[in-house]
Amino acid sequence: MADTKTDNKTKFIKGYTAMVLSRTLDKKIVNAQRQGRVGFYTPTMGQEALQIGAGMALEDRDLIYGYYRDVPLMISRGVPIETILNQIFGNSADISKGRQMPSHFGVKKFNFMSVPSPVASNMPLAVGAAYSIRYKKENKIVLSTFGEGSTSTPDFHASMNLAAVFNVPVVFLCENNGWAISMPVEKQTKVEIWTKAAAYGMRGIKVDGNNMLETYEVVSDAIKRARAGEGPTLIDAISYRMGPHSTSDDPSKYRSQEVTEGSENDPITVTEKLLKGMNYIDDKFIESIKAKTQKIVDDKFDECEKIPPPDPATAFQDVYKNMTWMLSEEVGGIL
Amino acid sequence: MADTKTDNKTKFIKGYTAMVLSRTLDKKIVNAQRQGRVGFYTPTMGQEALQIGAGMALEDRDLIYGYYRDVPLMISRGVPIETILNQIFGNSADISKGRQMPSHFGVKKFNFMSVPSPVASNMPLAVGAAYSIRYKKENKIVLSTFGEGSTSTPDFHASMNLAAVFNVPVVFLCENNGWAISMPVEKQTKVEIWTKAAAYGMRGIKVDGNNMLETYEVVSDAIKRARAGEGPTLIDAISYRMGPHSTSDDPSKYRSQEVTEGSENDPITVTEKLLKGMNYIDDKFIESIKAKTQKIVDDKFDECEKIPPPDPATAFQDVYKNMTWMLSEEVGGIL
Amino acid sequence: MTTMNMVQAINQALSQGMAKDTSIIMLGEDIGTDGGVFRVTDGLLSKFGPERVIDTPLVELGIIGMGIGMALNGLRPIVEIQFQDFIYTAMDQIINQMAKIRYRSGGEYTVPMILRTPYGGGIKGGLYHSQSGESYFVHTAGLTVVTPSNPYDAKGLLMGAMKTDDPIIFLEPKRLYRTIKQEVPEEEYTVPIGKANLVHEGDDLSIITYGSMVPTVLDAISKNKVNADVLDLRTLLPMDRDAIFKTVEKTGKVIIVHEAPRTLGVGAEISALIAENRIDYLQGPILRVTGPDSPFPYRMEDYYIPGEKRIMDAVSKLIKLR
Amino acid sequence: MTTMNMVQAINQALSQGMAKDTSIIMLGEDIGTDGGVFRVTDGLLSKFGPERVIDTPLVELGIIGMGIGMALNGLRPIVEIQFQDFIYTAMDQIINQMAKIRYRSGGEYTVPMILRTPYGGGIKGGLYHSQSGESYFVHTAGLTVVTPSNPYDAKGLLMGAMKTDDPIIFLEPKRLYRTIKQEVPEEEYTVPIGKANLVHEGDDLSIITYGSMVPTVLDAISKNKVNADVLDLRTLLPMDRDAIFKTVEKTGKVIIVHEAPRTLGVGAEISALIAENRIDYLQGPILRVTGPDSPFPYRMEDYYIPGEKRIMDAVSKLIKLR
Ligand SMILES: Cc1ncc(C[n+]2csc(CCOP(=O)(O)OP(=O)(O)O)c2C)c(N)n1
Ligand SMILES: Cc1ncc(C[n+]2csc(CCOP(=O)(O)OP(=O)(O)O)c2C)c(N)n1
Ligand SMILES: [Mg+2]
Ligand SMILES: [Mg+2]
Repeated sequence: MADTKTDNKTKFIKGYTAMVLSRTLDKKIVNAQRQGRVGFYTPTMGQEALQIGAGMALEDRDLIYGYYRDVPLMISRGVPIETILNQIFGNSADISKGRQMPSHFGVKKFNFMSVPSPVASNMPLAVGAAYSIRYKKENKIVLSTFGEGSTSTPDFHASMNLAAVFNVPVVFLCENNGWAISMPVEKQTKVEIWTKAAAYGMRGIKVDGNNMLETYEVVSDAIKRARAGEGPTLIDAISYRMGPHSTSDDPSKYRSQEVTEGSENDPITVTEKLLKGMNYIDDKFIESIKAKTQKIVDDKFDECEKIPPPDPATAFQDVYKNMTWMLSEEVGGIL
Repeated sequence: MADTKTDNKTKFIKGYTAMVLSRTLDKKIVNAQRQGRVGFYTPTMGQEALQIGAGMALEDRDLIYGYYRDVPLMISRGVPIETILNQIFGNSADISKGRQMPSHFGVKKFNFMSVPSPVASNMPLAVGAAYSIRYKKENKIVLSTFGEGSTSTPDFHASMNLAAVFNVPVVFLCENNGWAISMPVEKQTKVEIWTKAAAYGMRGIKVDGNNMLETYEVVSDAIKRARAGEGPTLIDAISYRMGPHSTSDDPSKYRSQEVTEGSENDPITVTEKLLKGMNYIDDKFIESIKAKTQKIVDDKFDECEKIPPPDPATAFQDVYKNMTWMLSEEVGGIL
Repeated sequence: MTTMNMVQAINQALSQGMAKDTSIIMLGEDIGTDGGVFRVTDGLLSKFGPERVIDTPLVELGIIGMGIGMALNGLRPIVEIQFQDFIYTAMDQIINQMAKIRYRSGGEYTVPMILRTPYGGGIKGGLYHSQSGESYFVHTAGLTVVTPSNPYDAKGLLMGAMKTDDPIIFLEPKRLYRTIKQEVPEEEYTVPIGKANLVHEGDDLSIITYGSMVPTVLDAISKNKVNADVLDLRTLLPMDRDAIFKTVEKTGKVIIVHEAPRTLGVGAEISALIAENRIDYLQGPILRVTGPDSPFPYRMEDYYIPGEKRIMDAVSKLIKLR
Repeated sequence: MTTMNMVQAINQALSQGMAKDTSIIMLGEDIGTDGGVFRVTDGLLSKFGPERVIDTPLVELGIIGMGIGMALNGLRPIVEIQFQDFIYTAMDQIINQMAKIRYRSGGEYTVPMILRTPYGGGIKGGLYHSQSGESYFVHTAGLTVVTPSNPYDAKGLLMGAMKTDDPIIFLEPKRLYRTIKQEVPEEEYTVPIGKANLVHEGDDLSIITYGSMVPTVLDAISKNKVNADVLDLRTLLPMDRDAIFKTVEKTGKVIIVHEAPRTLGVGAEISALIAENRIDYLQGPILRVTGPDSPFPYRMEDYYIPGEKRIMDAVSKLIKLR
């Protein structure tokens, strides 16, 4: 018991630290974008607790099929912030070689599948990966994330039904931040997202996504079931998109801000209160971790910003294993 | 009361007569296909009660967005069997000018929208038509039909959610015949079809699709609600595909026949028993109507078979309102 | 006359069209309250109300399918797809439904609708916010494919499209949304669909292009004093064959410029039409200056989109001949 | 050597491939118990079991998406789409996922998978069971597009595809499934992807074709004693440019034959490649004999599919020159 308690303490403090890092990085990137130092970004502010809660429940070997708003999840998995920043800059150190728009990450080493823009289109892939896990008798599960707006898509429907029919080890985590750009969830669909699971004979469950601990519990349970061959779960993690949809978006056109930084529904506030209540952290710790983190983020940002762009020639590689004659010829005319 | 009873008697006998006509025509076409006189067909045997029950609940002005297995529905609507047969032959009297494969009907005069092959693809159109009905303040509803296998498609999901969100006057009739070619419904999805409605905040209801009267009641109720602005309903009408999927299919490869003609689950047997029980019909009537119908079908079939094919030039019209120069040129080289 | 950019011109066309014809109705993601992610539909919701300017759930095939159903029942829907890159989720509705209903119903049912969508690179959108997928539509009989290269054409072509009885794919070169300002008449007018526009005249060679590449081509030839015909196709399906042949007959030297990948890009069809019908007039190879056969990169987008250097390389090659 | 039709040859390739490589796994509608609607997968379920021969629910985008996910995690899935006409429901998965994952992940993730599907007319299938949609794929960088014209090639190309590390669209000309029987080796062999096949030699002109049209072209020229090179492309993306140029250099007269609609059909790209690179060798126009720019009709399919008359009209036109 004592051990579990110590374990939990370490784990939750680590989670909180990851939240602070996520938030600090998020604000840094958003500010840098306003200064023209970054091209584009989809802020994650407000979704830290649910992503990190979920991340804590995963094993390193598990596969993630995420979406464009998953920086905290990556951080909780241990992806270095340089990796994230290099993608944001699309510089020559970027794993995806400067090809993808910022926020479209992919880090195979951390089993974080490359993110596409068409929403929910990673979901059917997650189901296939989960099928192959079982086929190959690997002890892994797949976590697939997406927004609540994405539940309206073809890919959501296909994936839910296929995952249920084939009973594969996948956990669907709906990051329900209440908005799909300007569309509130109430206009997206008439029901609560978690209730949609029943239409596929799948377990569906709602969780307070502002509560890292609760999310951790619920995701852990779903993962345990998936690992035991008991099939997929849809988790509806309720949170709020505190930022704009993206740095190109102006939310004042369509909503009034309901959760602001530091307010009682800010997941960071919630977590601080929880962990303070458990006597895991105190104000001094909070202050020092925030200051330390800010310094790290500032430094890393400057470092990564200085990395030169990729060699233009690399922009046209990896279309196939071997470059086609057409592309060689075309690239010859370009470079 | 007496009036309703007489009304019902007339209506139900008409329904039964339509069932006999459907069945007779169905068998005629299937046999003719075996003799090489027809190119292709999707038999409707087993789905007469539910289609005709639904057809009886509609007003002529209502719109139907159906699928390729809806001959009984067309018959119940009063579409002449010549119209059906001419489509089957793709002859010069065919409304769709010999362009569509048999079973892909379309008769604007009877508000029966032209049927595409990609399953469920008519459903989003039905939702749009229903929206436009409300927008134009027309007193109509839309009936959209599809098989239970089609509930796995993107189009089903899109249509269910949009219809619910916009609360439009559409009734979705799932003709649940238990099979999607070789795929039994149990392997198509883990739940009963009608329960899927809840995932969209829509009313869902199951009905014995072998019972014309019950189907009539249930569809009538759904239509009444739709007409009153109370929104869409998903009806799961349970029946059995007594024939092969199509004349190209050999069901013995994947199933044993569970309902045969004249057996107690044959909807015609069911209806005869019901109407006999109500003293609406008797054996003599049954015998005579069957004989009469056979004669009509045989005659009409021979008549329509004799109608010459369309003028080849017509095969390339109606791509646009005005033929493009490319097509004129191409057709010039063909004819 | 007012000076307008393309966003304003399209907005005005929509506004005037809807004011006049109540059968015109709009659907799309974020087109209402938000006014569209590119602000093209700004203000329309308040003018025409939520029954006519419909914010939809996130499902392209559903909203295109709904549009088709509306068109079948007497309306003239205009559907906005947020980025052309996302349209593939609705491809079956476009190819198998929208494009084929008139035909398959023997002409009984028709689909007068417009599908508007921004396309092309130049906004640092990477793989999924930069595609030029016009070929997928141009290969699809039953569709009409239109793309303006300036505000005047944008308004005029769109007003023309609103009066057309067949489905139209209206491709908006997003890079030009705000870069060109032009005098645009306040009153209604139409630019005919199916007719190309000779935007520059010259004798030495012909450059055939459209949409986003037109200003690039015009800049390149004016900067380098190239004496060229520049043909802006405006409609990609059906193409204005006569205008193409006329300039080929005149100059005998052809360069085709587009941003989409080369293999089976629209340039392939232009080239094939010429090689099939006007080969005797040619004084050199038909050159294509296009996007490469690869996805669209984020950081290196200026290498992807054809620019002055590549256009001038092709010009030099042809000028040198004879 | 055994005499086989194309269905048997493909079945044998699948069976041999799966026996050797347990990472090969199949998914599709009705491919298991039923053995596929064209019986191509007959017997594979009983040989390899339901874990490897998977009967799926009715959702093309889902099964293609699942295939991609399997490929990402080390398998080599083969997905069957019942008719090519229905593939558009999965177009986003094909264009935006399957074709772009290697690229967008910087080469970290790859998608070794095969998407098999029957295409083309000739079975009285009307609008939705007859389409030749190869252009949609050939325009999509990242895909490899293959189509055999005979049982020998079908087996060899498929065995080659099973060893390829990028996604392959394997188009099976359904009209030829059972019409041609041929000696096919029992043992494994591969036909190289990316290489065309000169199936007939002659000096007067070149006919470039592929898939379903190859036998029609061969019949027409043999019946009419035409002294032509006939090039069977076999791979449509990337095309065998060298083979195309070689025959053009030899004869100077080119006819392209395919069943897909003309506008932006594969013929457009062939023609454009020639007009761009070998125009000096041409002794006449590059002619295209193709399906018309319309949907595919049921009753009149023989008018749609190019036949002897139209091929010979083009031949006569070119032969007359000089
Ligand atoms: C298929 C598709 N259609 C449209 C878009 C444009 N788009 C990007 S994000 C977004 C809203 C997504 O909302 P949600 O799924 O709730 O995720 P969130 O952004 O709120 O995290 C839209 C419409 C897209 N990326 N993909
Ligand atoms: C999108 C699509 N995929 C595949 C097919 C091939 N196909 C035709 S009917 C059918 C089964 C449909 O089953 P269901 O919806 O239950 O209708 P039923 O035929 O049983 O009446 C399939 C797979 C198709 N027509 N459309
Ligand atoms: Mg959201
Ligand atoms: Mg069924």
